[in-house]
Amino acid sequence: MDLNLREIRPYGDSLSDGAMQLSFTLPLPTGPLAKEAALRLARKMGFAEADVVHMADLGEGFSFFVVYGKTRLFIDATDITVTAVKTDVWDRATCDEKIRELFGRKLKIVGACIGEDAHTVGIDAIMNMKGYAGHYGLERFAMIDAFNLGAQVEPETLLARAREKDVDAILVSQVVTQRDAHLQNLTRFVELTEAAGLRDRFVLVAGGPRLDHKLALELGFDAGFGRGTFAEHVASFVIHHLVQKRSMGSEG
Amino acid sequence: MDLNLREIRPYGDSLSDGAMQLSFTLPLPTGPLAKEAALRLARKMGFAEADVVHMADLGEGFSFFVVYGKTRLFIDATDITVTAVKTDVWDRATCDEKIRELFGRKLKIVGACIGEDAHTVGIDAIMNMKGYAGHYGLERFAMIDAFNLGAQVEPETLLARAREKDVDAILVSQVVTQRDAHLQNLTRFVELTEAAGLRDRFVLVAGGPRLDHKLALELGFDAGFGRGTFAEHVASFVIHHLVQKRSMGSEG
Amino acid sequence: MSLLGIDQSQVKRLRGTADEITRQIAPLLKSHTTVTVERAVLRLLGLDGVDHNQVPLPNVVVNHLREKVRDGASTAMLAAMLHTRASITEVAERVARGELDLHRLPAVPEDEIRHLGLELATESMERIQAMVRERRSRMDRLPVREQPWKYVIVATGNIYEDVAQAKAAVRRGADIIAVIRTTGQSLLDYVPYGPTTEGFGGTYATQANFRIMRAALDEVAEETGHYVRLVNYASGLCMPEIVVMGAFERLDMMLNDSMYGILFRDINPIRTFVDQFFSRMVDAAAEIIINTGEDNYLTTADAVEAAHTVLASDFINESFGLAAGLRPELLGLGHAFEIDPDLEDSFLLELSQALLLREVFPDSPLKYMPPTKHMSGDIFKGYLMNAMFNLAGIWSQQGIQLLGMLTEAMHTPFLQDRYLALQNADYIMTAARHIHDQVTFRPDSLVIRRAHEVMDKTGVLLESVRETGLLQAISSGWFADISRPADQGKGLLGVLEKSDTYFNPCKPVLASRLGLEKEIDKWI
Amino acid sequence: MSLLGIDQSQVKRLRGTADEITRQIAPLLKSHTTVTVERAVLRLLGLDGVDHNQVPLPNVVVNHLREKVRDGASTAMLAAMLHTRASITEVAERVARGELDLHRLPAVPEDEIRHLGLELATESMERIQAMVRERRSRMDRLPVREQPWKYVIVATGNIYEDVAQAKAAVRRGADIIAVIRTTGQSLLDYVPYGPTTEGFGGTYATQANFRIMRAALDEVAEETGHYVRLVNYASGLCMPEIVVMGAFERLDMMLNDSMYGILFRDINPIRTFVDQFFSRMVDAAAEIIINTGEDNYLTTADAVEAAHTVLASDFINESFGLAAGLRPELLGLGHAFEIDPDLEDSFLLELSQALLLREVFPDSPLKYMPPTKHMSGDIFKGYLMNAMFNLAGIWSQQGIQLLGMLTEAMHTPFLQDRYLALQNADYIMTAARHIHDQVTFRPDSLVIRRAHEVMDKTGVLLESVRETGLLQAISSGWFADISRPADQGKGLLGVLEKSDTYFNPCKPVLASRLGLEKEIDKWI
Ligand code: B12
Ligand code: B12
Ligand SMILES: Cc1ncc(COP(=O)(O)O)c(C=O)c1O
Ligand SMILES: Cc1ncc(COP(=O)(O)O)c(C=O)c1O
Repeated sequence: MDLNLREIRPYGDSLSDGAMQLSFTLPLPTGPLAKEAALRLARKMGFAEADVVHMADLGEGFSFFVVYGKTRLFIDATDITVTAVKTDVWDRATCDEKIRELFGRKLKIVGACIGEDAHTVGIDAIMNMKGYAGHYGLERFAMIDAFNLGAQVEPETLLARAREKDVDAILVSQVVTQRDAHLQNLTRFVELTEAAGLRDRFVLVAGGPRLDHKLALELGFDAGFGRGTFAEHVASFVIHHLVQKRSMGSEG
Repeated sequence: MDLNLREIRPYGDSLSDGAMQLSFTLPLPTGPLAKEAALRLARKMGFAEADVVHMADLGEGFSFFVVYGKTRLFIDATDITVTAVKTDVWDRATCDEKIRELFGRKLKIVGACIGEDAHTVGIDAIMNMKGYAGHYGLERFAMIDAFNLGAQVEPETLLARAREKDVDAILVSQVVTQRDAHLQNLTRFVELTEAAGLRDRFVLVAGGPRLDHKLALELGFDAGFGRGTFAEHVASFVIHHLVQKRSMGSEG
Repeated sequence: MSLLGIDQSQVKRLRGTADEITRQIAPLLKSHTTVTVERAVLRLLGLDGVDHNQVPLPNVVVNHLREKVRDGASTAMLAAMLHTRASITEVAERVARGELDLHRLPAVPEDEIRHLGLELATESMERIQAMVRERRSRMDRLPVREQPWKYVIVATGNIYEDVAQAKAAVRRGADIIAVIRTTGQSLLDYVPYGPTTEGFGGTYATQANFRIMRAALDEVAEETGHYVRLVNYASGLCMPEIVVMGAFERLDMMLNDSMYGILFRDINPIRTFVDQFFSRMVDAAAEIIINTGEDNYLTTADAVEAAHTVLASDFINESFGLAAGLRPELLGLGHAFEIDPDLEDSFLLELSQALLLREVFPDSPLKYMPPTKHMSGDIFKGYLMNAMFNLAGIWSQQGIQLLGMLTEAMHTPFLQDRYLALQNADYIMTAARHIHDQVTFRPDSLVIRRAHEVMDKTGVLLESVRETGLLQAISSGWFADISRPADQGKGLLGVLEKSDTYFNPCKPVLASRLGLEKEIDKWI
Repeated sequence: MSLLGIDQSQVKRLRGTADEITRQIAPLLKSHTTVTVERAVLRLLGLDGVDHNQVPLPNVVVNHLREKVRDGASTAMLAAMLHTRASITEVAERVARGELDLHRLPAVPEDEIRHLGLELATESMERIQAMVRERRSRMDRLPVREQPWKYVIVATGNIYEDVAQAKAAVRRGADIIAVIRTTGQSLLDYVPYGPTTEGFGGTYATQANFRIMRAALDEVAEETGHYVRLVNYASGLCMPEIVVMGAFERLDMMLNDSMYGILFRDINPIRTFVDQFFSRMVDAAAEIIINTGEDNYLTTADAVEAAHTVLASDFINESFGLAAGLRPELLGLGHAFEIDPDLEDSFLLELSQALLLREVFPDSPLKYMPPTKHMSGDIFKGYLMNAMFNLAGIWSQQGIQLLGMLTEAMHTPFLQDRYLALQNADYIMTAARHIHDQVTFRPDSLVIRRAHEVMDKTGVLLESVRETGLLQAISSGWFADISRPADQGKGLLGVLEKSDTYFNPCKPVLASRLGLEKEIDKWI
């Protein structure tokens, strides 16, 4: 198989066959018209061949479809530059050592789930002693003072506590994403920080299952972390970023 | 909810939200690049938002993706004219009655699974006494003589038997579709019939799970039937078609 | 027939311990009321509507009364009604407009106040009773299906989209529709008003929304031939008020837990205990099945390690519920299928747990929650986990089966997700319909050993809670790995000590309807 | 321990009846040979390659010999070798080029022919034995996983794509890889030659393709630490030749059935019976596990009504197999999960059937086929059906679990389908790993009643077959609802009566390797 990275298509059972599976609902009553509509939609999406393999009546004039198709579309993989947190990840011991060496003091980090969001399992996984999936949280790091404010914290409260404790970094968790609640909350937090003239004082880190680094940067954070993040990812990033800030500061 | 038939989009949990589920494999090793490639592909397909909710390593440099997205694309449902067999479907008793009335003799129908295809359950369902899902097959019709030749019949043999028996209609079943085997076999059968100058002598009906009326017409058959077909659908079509042919003949 | 061989005297002992635990809380209940209990009383007496700022009138009144609420919010209102000869709503509207100050009312004879109070409370009971009769007659005509009842949620945020989704689900076999509340409603100290179309991860619980959905479900029930149960949440800072709304609108079930608000919404413990008790008396009168929230424990704690905390909490919820007049048939005690699916024999452990709950609470329609925590973006695997959950459900003869959605890790259900969930349950529950009658377990099997282990641990935990006291146990994080001190938490300001002249006209009326006359004074 | 309480004396009785049935066929086997058996003998003696028209040399020789094949195809070839002092392949090439006419050979002493024949046959056994040793030593080093072994298919039509797909599957946990053959290969009366890239719904079975896949699997096995078994089809018109190829290339399993070709490929019954017997002797020598094809019955007949035909056929396949020297451990007897999923208690019926097969054939690694007939375009439902199949598999401790693909109704598996299938099996089989040890069935349960019913019906059917004769039973459509008369069917022309001087040098050599010296003359 000669893979042409400039022309990457989905793979079913032979290279570049373009095979994909779709499922979706149309607001049309089950029947030949709905089926044809499903096919046309698939064609519009770029499928050369498409086959409605299943149609079911969902009631109330809705129909469900399973479609298999072969797309003509492809992407150029040589053209992709990945936006991801690029710093090395150190283990807990190394993080502690680096902090001692580079800062000579403990780092302070505050975190919370803001807005109406009460999903704390994620932020707890990063911050609490117990950690997650066998990886201890920030509270367990000898050179980090971690303050987890928990659920449903108002952005104002989080910022106030950050100033009070004079922290180095603020961690914000957002899990509920319906109607873009997370985007609104995160944006509001950055705006609040900027309005208070404090944006440069803190490393701002966002996290949650629907977040990634790219999105977080767009929203004005310094980094973003999604599923599968552990405390050491966050700690490593914060150390790197503080060092970078310092060196930029001394240059400037 | 005001449904605009000119702008039909998939429905997740609110009208026109465009929500769809996809799954596919890319020939790229699991990692951020593959994930970004999956997202770009989704965007190219017309998704305004797309989220890789699952990525798994399939081994050998392949990655599997589950993506949820919201498409911008829509179709105009007012624009669709459905190609389907449009004749009434009569039950067995009515079919027999009609044949008696309209032709005054038994109709003769031969059927087979052609080429290397040995999937006879479908053609048996249509032709054999026992039928399918509680619907008796053509053999059970008082006014039909049905000859089921079974599996792996050469197109030549099927045509020869049709001539021999002087049938009214020929039924061809095709189930194996890999590498378009069904298209090749069906096309070959029509060409053979045409080459022998016999195309007008028989009603030609194709069937199989991946066939529909539209495709069958394109291939040169008079009708095509897919999943969920019963003997009475086929019998009704044949009667209608023969009547129509006769009236056209008498006009011409 | 007992599959697990659980010792009935052990069950009885645990039940007794739970009763002692809840009885320890009674003095607190007796001496306290809360702003929402008082607002609920006003609602029962007929108050509804909002002021020009969209503040609900019950809130207007209670806010206005301030310290005087300690006497019972209805006391001043009844006095004003007698004085002004206006309806309760008219009185409240005048208060809202600043035309009437309830602190400056002329004296009204106490027995007149009590008399009017009891009269209105009795009318209110009639209103609720009419709904009970209505439900019964509809159920006679449109029989519900056999258990497990298939329970699905709608949560678009828009009540009208919810209606379309709910009706579609019913047509595909759903027995129960729950309208999930918008994120954060539980922390609102008022109940929003009118039909709503803007929620996050759920739809506002308002009386109008209840009514709209009730009508839609009644309509589709006529077509499908089965009564459809409607569910909402009587939980959070307005728990008792929402129960009253639900009772008036013929809701059939309500999420209602004696500890959920404490643990998961950081609501003050005393507030929650007081609220739940009164709520449950109304639930009982309205024959609303409550659904408790033990499943939530396992979203933070580990389902293998913490299994016994679920059972212990069920005993406590049961004890509080029975005390408040809920018959066992109205106790939808919660539990969940939340063990790590990659654990060896995880299904056997889940099955053991489900059978155990069934055996310990034989007369209650348990509420069985699907996998949530271990659901991921891998919808295919998730669909299988839901299948095994459905198998455990039919095998252990659960009452209320909350169907899992294959997209649990991503979004509240799409229309098709709900369809797929119903299809999953239908297939599994048909294919294994009579499995319960087929199978016995070997005495040394994991299923049996595990059940006994969980029972034993539950006993130990309940004993310790009795020793320590429930408030202290909660404060020490014994449930769901979460610690909540009794003197903290949201809604604390709304917890009030009753005055010596405190009066709640609904209490005696409810107590008599529920046959609790002899017991009630031990509790509230 | 018996879960179903099947009476062992009944099992023994049925086995006896099956032996009587197969014994009735022996005279036919003894008096007939077939073109493919003769070609297989030539291959065993070392013949391989194709002529300038891509016709395999074994076919060239046998076609050339015409009537003379009745003496055994090797007789003339051995004579020619002795005469020309050329290798068997050189002789065949000369025949192909028209340079040599085997009908015009000078007389060669019969004992020299026999001697050379036995010598070459013994060499051939050595070659096969070397492969057996190779397999054993690899398995010692790379232990296979515990049962059920996860068996997946590849079927792209292109051996190189197949290799990529197979390796990916092994990395995700597959224990067995089957390369499905192209549609229609079973009706080719020759075996294609060389690596191939163009098949429909499968890939040509050629010796080169076997070798390519074997090497790929050996490679990936080193990386994953588990020996990977390779499967192909020894079925259709070239059954014995393909077994020989498989034996030479260290295939580990082959689809091989005593009746499948008759019923599903309309191959002449006598041809199939003759072919299967010789094939199985080679299988036995090569320690290749055979997989029989009873699952196919249920793709045409109804799985509830025809369950006993599956079991009856398994007894017949077993009897033929044991007679040909296959030890029980090499008998992968087939059965399937094919009951209509919408039938009430379908899973219990399936479980009953699976447990029954397990109990009747305790020493054989049963081959358990997933749902196929009732799979539809609804991939979600299909995925669940596969889950219940996997549950039945682990519950009844199946040996060889053919994983179902959620796209069964559409296409041969995509890469991701196979991954999902493996994930399905892994989840279910881990989650219910020890379910077999946990559970017993109530004596009056459907599971037990059904198993006994199927046993009884099997007994009645076998008795009737013995009365009627197997050929007549097949002709009457007793198996799979399909009728096949003994004097019809494909490949009939290739069935030949042996001459009085018929000689097959492989027969005595195989018989002695298999310890069948005493029995063999009763059979062939
Ligand atoms: C557990 C849970 C709950 C628990 C929460 C308990 C608690 N104390 O957190 C309970 C039962 C209380 C709950 C309630 C609700 N839930 Co909830 N819940 C879940 C569930 C099942 C699991 C979430 C979880 O704990 N994941 C495990 C953790 C470890 O993963 P994580 O959060 O992604 O965190 C990791 C990374 O994202 C990252 N990370 C996360 N935060 C941060 C922050 C930083 C700074 C960094 C660096 C990294 C980081 O690191 C973590 C470790 O790797 C999900 C469904 C699911 N399976 O995902 C629904 C889910 C999140 N809930 C949902 C909803 C809607 C609700 C409710 C709003 C429903 C309602 N209307 O009542 C309520 C209300 C809660 C509220 N006010 O917010 C929806 C959200 C839909 C959406 N996309 O908007 C989901 C997806 C379920 C669904 N399909 O509807 N829920
Ligand atoms: C049963 C079956 C078999 C049986 C066939 C037994 C028999 N006598 O037919 C056996 C086990 C022998 C078999 C073998 C093979 N099979 Co097969 N088989 C199936 C299976 C499981 C069911 C098909 C079926 O019977 N459906 C039920 C009937 C009633 O439905 P139907 O055929 O669609 O017919 C209805 C309509 O389509 C219509 N219809 C059909 N024909 C006609 C004709 C006319 C004129 C009309 C009007 C209507 C009509 O009416 C019917 C009733 O409503 C499918 C998978 C699946 N679940 O669909 C695979 C499947 C069809 N098989 C497949 C393959 C590849 C094979 C093999 C080639 C594999 C191999 N390489 O060995 C072999 C070889 C067979 C050959 N030479 O053709 C593939 C085809 C892939 C593709 N799209 O090309 C499938 C999809 C499985 C898969 N995922 O790989 N198979
Ligand atoms: C008892 C109870 N109340 C309420 C909720 C819902 O959460 P919220 O408090 O955000 O409405 C749940 C969720 O499972 C619950 O179990
Ligand atoms: C014994 C046996 N042979 C062969 C096949 C495959 O079919 P074909 O004969 O087309 O190769 C099967 C399919 O299941 C089978 O069971």
